[in-house]
Amino acid sequence: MVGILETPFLWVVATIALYGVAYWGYGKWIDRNVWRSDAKKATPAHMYMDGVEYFPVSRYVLWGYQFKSVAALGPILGPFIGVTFGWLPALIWIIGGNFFIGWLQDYGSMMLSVRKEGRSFGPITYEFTGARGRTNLLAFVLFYLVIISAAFIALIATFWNAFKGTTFVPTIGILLTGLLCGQLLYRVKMNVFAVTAIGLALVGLSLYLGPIFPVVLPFGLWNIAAWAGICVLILYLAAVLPTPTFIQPTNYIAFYPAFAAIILILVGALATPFTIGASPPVGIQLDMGPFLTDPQGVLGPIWPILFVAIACGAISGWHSLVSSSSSAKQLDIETDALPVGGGAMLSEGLLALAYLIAYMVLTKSFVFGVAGDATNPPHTNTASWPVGAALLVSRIIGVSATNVLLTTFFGLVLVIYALTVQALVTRFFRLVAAETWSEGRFRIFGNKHVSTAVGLGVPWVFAVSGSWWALWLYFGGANQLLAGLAIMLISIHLARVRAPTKYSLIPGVFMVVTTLAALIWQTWTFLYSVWLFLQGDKSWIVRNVRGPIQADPNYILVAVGINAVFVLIGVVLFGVGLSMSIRLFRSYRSSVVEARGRAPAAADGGTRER
Amino acid sequence: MPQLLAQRPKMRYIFTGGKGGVGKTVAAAGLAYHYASQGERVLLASLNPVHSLSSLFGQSLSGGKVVEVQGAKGVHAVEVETTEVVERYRNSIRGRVKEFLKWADIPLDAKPFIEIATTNPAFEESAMFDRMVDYILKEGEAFDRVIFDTAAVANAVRLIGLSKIYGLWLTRMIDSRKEALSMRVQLSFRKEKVMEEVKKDPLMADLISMNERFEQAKGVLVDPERTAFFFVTLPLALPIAVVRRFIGMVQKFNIPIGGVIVNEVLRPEIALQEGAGEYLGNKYHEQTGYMKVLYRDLGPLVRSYIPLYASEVGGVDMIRRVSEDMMSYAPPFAAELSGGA
Amino acid sequence: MGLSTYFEKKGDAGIVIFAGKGGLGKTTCSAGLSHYMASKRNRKVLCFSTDPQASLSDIFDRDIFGKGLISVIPQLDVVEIDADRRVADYQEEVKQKIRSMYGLTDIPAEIEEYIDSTSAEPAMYESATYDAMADLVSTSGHDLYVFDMPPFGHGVRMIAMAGILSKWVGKITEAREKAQEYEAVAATLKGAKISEDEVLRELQEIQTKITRFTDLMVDQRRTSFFMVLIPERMAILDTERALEMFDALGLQMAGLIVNQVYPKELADAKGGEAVEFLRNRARMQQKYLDEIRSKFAGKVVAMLPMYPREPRGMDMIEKVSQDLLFGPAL
Amino acid sequence: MADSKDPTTSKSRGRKVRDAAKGVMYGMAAHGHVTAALRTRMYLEHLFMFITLGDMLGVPVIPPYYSLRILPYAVPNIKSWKQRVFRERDFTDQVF
Repeated sequence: MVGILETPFLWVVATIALYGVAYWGYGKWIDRNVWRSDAKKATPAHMYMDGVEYFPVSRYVLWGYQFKSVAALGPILGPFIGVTFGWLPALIWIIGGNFFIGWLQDYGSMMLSVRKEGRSFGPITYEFTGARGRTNLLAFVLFYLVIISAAFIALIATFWNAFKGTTFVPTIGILLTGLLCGQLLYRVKMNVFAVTAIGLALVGLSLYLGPIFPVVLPFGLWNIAAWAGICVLILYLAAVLPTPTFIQPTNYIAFYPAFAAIILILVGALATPFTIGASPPVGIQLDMGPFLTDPQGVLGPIWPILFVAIACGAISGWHSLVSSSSSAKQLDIETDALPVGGGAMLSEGLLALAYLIAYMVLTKSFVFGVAGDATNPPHTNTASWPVGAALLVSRIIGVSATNVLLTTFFGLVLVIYALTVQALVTRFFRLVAAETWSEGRFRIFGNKHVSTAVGLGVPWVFAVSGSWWALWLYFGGANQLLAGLAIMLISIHLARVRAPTKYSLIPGVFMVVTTLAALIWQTWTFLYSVWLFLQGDKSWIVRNVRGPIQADPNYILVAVGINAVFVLIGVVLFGVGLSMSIRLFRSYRSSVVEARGRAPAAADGGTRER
Repeated sequence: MPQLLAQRPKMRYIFTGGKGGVGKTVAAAGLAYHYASQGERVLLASLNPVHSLSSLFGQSLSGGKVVEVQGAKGVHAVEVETTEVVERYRNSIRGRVKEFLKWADIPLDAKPFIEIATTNPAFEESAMFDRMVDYILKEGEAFDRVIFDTAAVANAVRLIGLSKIYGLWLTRMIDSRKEALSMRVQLSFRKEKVMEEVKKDPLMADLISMNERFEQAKGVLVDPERTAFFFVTLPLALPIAVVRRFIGMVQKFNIPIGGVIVNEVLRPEIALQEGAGEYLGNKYHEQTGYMKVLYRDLGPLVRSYIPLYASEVGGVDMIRRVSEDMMSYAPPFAAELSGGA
Repeated sequence: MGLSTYFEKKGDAGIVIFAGKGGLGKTTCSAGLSHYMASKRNRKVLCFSTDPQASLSDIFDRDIFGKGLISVIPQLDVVEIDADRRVADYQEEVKQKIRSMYGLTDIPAEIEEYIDSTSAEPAMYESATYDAMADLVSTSGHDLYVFDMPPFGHGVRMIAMAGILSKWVGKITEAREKAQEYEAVAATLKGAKISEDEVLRELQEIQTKITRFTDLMVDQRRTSFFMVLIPERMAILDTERALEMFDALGLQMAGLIVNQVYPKELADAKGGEAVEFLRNRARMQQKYLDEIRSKFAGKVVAMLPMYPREPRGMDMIEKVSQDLLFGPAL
Repeated sequence: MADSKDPTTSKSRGRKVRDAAKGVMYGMAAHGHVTAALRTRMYLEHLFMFITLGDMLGVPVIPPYYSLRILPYAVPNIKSWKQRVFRERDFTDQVF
């Protein structure tokens, strides 16, 4: 039996309350005193209205769009690694991080872009740090995307492999449905409701078929590699087909199950106290108290690791791209930036919380695995989230927590999240590649198919060789660093218009320092592993890799090679990130100096740039 | 004719035009041969879409290169080719289309569009004009005279008149290009870089240089000292009507008119002699009738005559004969008519 | 036995084209055939030329150029297209449309300039001519069209223009349709209703007109394409060249017409210098006639004599038409 | 396009909420798709306009004879078309 205090209920309530303060208190204050948003000032959406990129959209629509675009896999897997340090630190970071940094970044980058004629990050970086700075950003983003891809491909493969292979058929089902819906919309010109209905029916069907036709690959240790291969092929198609005919319809149709999952889990988490007495009890299980110290000792110190492990939900750099790339161009009035940018991020915080709870209600051994247990080896139980989620939800819809449809459903949601985001990332990589190698000797890499192949092939190698949490931490590091950089850009702008900067500068510095530290740590881990190997200790080397390479002693040199490669990645990410940060700090300093020179008439929210 | 040539020693650019089949090419060749026989270097350039120099001289002069005509010292001939110029135009346009489609992510193949955008039949004509200008401003420099055998008169006049038409067209092109480029700069975030690109915009360069050259060419083409346009006609109603119709047009473009050359004139001593039969007789009378009309309308402009020969004009020897007759021959009725005029 | 046999075999042609080097008698033939078909075969004939040299005006001996459809004899209308004029009218039409569409008293300067300057666009002239032809053929409702084609080079360009323009219209229509597709989806997703695209409608109109015309032009069954030449070396050489070009454009030659042929007997007439002169000419011609026979074996469908008088005016045309249709062939 | 703008006209509270909810759902489900479709359409239109009215950009393309038939419909869009064609885009503009 568990009492209400042992359920996550109060934490949910507390978080909601604190986020409320963040929004109506801190948020409004920043909006009024730092950015001085002005509903009367013309936004880019009106200034450059062209009905395509620039056009005003209601705050509700935009909120939905922003939320959908930012809330994906991050809040699910971040906490999964986060809880390694116990659920309380994770919880605190999700609350505190979002309170002081997360929403501020999303909102700030949106405002910044709005004040810069809807320019996105590339151009703004160019303005603040010059051509070199932009090239630097380009390089950073390039690696960033490779790492994301690696992490996501690895995850998708793992998910297909897990859940007794029940998620593959539904995934394909959804993809085909997406394709079909595309055709129905474009060729048949069918009414959207009809399309949706058909689509959802088919999704339901494929979900139902999943457990009936589980797909289990026969390659044993090579399974992951094979799954990753399949995933890459699908993504390749998604990248070369025109977005509106495949990716977009798929996103559209995939949205509904994902949305359902969110609602169910939120309600489930809130409902926990009222389902007391159920068995197995739905209470905070993660035994040994709220604090843990990295049971497997693979991750490293809580600072900086936790802060890069939990990205979306606390803060994520990806969001700054969303905010500035599209939302800012469609913001109707400046005062919408807070609800859209900030609101969406805080809501995602709640999501992260709910997902964290999905782990909290499981047992430690289940989440972290048990040494020597083949079915659940240490730190690989990616099935935790679906199971936890199922447990929460089972109570409110009154089915067994082990109901296979339920777990399959959540597993599927997981895969679809990863897949849809990854499709986007792959396409983005293609564009960046095209930009980087548009001319010159390596023009070939600018080619649509070549760049896509590279953007998937290289990540595939990492995905199948490196242990996925290693990848995840690199991804987190890069992603959070991007966030730091975004906040620095914001601070520079504020400095230039002589608005108060400390509220963004401090978080900015914190993020930059933390993430750089994390990157060093990661790099060091791999370097250290290699060094140990040279001392004759193979354990670390093996630990950093996965699959057959991990198992088969003949592959030991390959393993070493992989470790070495990961060292390189780390060095590059760190190097590029560091130089970018330095440029930004320099630019910030000069901006402050230069701003002081100007009449103190500024702090007008930036009109003086125009 | 000799008097005219004497009056206009500096006449360097000579055009022949007229209704199809009246013998523009023959007349042009004749003139060329005449100057050459004076020991000058003459360039005879055919601007016809379908060249006939080769067939006239009975030797291959095609290929777009200037070659000296065998057996006619000093006469250099070229059948002007436009392919290269056209290709250049097309490439510079291709470049622009690609630039447009940089970020474009379109569900259909852009190539055919680029193809279409770059197949503009006008290119042929403008290229031809371009080459003509070249021969006037560049290659022509190496010669004492440049004689152009143009297409049928309407097109000939059009072709020359292009210096005016293109003037308009090009200035507009240049203006809109300017606007376009300034917009690019204004809407770019990498001002310096774009500024650079804009500075060396190949298309702009092309347009401007064309314009300049056309301006120069115009200067030459309207200078009565250096340029003359000759109408070639037959002593028949239709060709004369054409001349009458187009002489005004030529003046509108203020292209200096050299005069009219009458081709295939029946010699009375042949046509009217004993036993000639009424066939030739009729023809001759018909002819004189038309000549009257011609004289009535543009008498003073009639410069020279090419008799109708017993055999078709072709080969260098015939050309020699033509050139001689052009300079010397005048049918008896000419005197009385011009006297009467 | 002249063109008549050809047309008996051929049945009712839709278009007859006379092409050839300048001044070899295209116009004469066009006039002759039109006259015959109209007066003797009682077909509703339209004889037209795009040549600004207005030869039809000359041969029919009245001012036709740019005057629209002129009926010279019952059943026979003649047109000489004045492209420059057409361009001007067209521009005014467009301006008017803009004014009425947006209820403007005067058009934005930029747009107006643009429209005006298009007349300077070098290919505007051809396009206009082409469009005029297309209009005539697809709307005027005659049952035989006789086309007196401008001299080779420009004739070729005329036909090429057809190809390019129809391809152009086709392509942009495709682009437009695709664009509409996406527009429509965006609309449905937003629950807005899809507006039908006038531009597309406009394009389809143009498209149908062009295709109707080009189809007719290259339709072997309905179109007869004749080349006119005279028995002289240059004429033969040029004709050969031109043939290749037209072939490349998918225009197959139906037959050759040899013009300005001196009576054979002249070739071996006896007599003084004058006769010798004619004899030379005649002999020369015989030589080239043989060459034509061998080069274009079986292609020559008609021969016209060298008339003592330049063919001009109705009675002359009637005579020509007789020789053209029933005169001796090679 | 602006018909996705806040459609609340009546003051009624319930109505407002309903519209807001509709807006949010639309934003989450469809807005991305719509913008993507519109973007593709935009590029197709660029291609179209370029080939028909390309010489407005100082590029001598096919004769404008039939383009003039289209011009009247294009008149209102020409300005924004030029703007769109010439705005320098960055890779970060293309993420979504």
